Amino acid sequence: MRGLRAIIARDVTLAFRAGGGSLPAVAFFAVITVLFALAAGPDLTLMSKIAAPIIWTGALFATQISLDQIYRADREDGSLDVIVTTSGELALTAAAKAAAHWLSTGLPLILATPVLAILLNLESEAYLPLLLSLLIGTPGLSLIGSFAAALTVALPRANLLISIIVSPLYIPILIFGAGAAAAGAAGAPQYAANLSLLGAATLFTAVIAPIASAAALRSNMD
Amino acid sequence: MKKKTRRLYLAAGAFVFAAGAVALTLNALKGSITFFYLPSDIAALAAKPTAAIRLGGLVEAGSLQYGETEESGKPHVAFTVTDGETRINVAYVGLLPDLFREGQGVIVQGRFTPDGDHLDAETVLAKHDENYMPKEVADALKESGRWQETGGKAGTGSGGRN
Amino acid sequence: MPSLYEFANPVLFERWARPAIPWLAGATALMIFAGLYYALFNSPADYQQGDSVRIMYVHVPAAWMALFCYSVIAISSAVGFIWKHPLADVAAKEAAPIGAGFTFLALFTGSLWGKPMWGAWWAWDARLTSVLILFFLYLGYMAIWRAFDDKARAARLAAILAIVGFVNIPIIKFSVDWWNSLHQPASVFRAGGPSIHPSMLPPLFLMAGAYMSFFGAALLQSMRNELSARRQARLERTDVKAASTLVEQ
Amino acid sequence: MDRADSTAAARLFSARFCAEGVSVSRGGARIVSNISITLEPGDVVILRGPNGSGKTTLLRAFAGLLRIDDGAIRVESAHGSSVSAPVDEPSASLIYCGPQNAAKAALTVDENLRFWAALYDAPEGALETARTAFRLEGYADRLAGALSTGLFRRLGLSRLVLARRPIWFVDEPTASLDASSSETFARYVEDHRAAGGVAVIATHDAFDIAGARKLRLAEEQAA
Repeated sequence: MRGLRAIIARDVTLAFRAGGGSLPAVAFFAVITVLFALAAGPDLTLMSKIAAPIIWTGALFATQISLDQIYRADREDGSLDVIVTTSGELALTAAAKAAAHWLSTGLPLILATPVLAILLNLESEAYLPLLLSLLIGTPGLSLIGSFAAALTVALPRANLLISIIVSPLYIPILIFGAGAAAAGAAGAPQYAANLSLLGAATLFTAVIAPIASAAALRSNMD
Repeated sequence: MKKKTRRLYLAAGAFVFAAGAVALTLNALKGSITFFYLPSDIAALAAKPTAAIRLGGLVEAGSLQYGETEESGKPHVAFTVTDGETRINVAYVGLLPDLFREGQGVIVQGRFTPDGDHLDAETVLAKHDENYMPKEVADALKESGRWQETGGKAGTGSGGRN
Repeated sequence: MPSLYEFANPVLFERWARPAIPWLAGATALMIFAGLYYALFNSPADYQQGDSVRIMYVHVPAAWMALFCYSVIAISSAVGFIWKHPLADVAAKEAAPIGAGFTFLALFTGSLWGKPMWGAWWAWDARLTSVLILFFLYLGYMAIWRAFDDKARAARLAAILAIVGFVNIPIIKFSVDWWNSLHQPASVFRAGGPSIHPSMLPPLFLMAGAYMSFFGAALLQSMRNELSARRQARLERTDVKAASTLVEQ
Repeated sequence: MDRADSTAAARLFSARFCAEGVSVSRGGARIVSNISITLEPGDVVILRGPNGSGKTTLLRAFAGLLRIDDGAIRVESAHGSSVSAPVDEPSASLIYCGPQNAAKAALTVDENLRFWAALYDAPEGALETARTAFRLEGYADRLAGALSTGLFRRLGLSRLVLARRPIWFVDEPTASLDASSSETFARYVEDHRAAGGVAVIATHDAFDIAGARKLRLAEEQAA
């Protein structure tokens, strides 16, 4: 437990230091959202309709840009060796790394969402469903992303490969997340069902991804 | 902690998570996360939705009416979508897909008029059922009176409404 | 000793794969001609869809194969990962492009059928979306194989991805039953027997048989190519150096 | 310098390391083959061999970081002369210090030490011991990235004292150390061994420990 806590604390600290991944992720999120808004044009009604999907895709891309650093930085400076040899259960360590990634990118994105939502003219009754869907869904994104990072840790440049790997695995979370946000805003009966499926996807990922990450890390040690 | 005990705890934890995922999925399948609403789903709502929705059901036999045709060649059409319990009127401007038939499944996308009187469709998609048969067989079935069993449940028999 | 991994099994494989390929290829040709003849000329038009139903004979078996090929990959991957069987790794690797081809064919012909029938080239419903995900999974799987020079490592990593992605298969199969979908429910493999008229089944099964034997022939041939390429690469290796061992000084 | 304390720490338990017929491949090529060695408590090995002979591969395989093709690796806990069963998790009794220092440039010296202390589950007192052992006291709040190469290496090596594991695998420890730091390191290896510890040190330097076994990795001769 002590080791897992230390890994999370260290990764979060590093993410917020100079050269860390948090600020770029939030900045990228903001830039994507604003560019989308500019491309969609000045129609405010249209904007408020597509605000939630824009924010969901923006969050998805923003969590992606820092993925390849999750394990590669540790591998390059040798600390992955320490982490692997001292972890009693590598799957738990992988879960801790994913948790740290979520705390340092997913959570800041959620905190930035209300501000960006104002820019996109999101209707007031849509805020809660959107934030709730992000809160339930983004941990799943970090888990899947850290699995892709573990698969590609031995490659020098893996960002493109990571996006090819994660995009199909992200789709269910994107569909249910954006679906829940839209249904919640409209007060439609699909809200609860979409949230349930989103939660199921994240829980299921929380079982599979750490085990798969551990297997991938072991295969990637050299 | 011994390796074996730790593994046991881990397996138990994973099982709890997986069971939670299954429970949530079953819970979701009870409700609807559907590609479309049925007319009865709409009737069950407190108010007609204002956002664009998808409505699915059967085109009621004898309900299809053609209005005037616009200069662009697009006809005005009106028909009724039913699931056997509730009926909803739909208005559409444009060409209907090949599979559009009275008594067959259809999915329309659009929004309700402000008075909630009918749905203004933007797109009309014809839904095919799982039955494939030659025309002669279909005719024969119709003549022998066994037709309703197979063809009648077309639109609603899409499986999702268990 | 390391040669055991590369050679021993492939020798046996070569012995039965080589003679099997012409037979499978012949069967493919035969069934494709018969199937297309039935599909285009000797089967009735559908009571609703008219002649567009003929697209189905290409589309439906392709969709079956898309799922079947992925299952082959996932099962071979599990065998390769657990028992480290080299042929299983090669089979998984070589099944991927074929499966991706069938998946693309299913998506493409489905789109051709959807435009006149549903009124749209594409709809974002559960069945269509999950097959599209499957197509992307194939691409990711193939990308992993390409990314690593070390074949043994690529095999392990690709296997992990294939097994994780296998979750998608039951979702695809049951998506049309679980969710109200634009796509029609299962017509052939369903409880209560097929809901397709018997006169439409011969071309459907002939095409499915043709695809299946094509898959067999193509898989065996590309496995042979891969194995011989690996053998060649091994012979041409210039950095071969004896292993080290410990000596007391 | 608080040598007595570190000796006591290392004496917590001692262990025997056994490798039998270990072979390791990388990228499809066999690197080391049929390695058998038993290290009793108090054994120190200086491992030499030309570049590419597989020193790093062997140490990483011993440390459990590489999959081995054949053979077996065992760690047995030893109390004095009594032999006991292999330990449940070998990795809990050993530490591997590679050529990299496993330290984060964006963290301070102390933050790095505390991170390792948590991972190796070292008590609070071990931190102080490690700091004094490798003369890092004055740099606690300095970012590790701002340290000189030699100091950075000392930070990396301080893991050995911090982790208090009976079996050490150290790869090129002295490559960037000055003479006095090398000597300090050698003294700590001697302390470790006096306390019943085991160490395998791979090096190209003239570095030596009195009484250490000297082994060499050389190309296998066709028998």
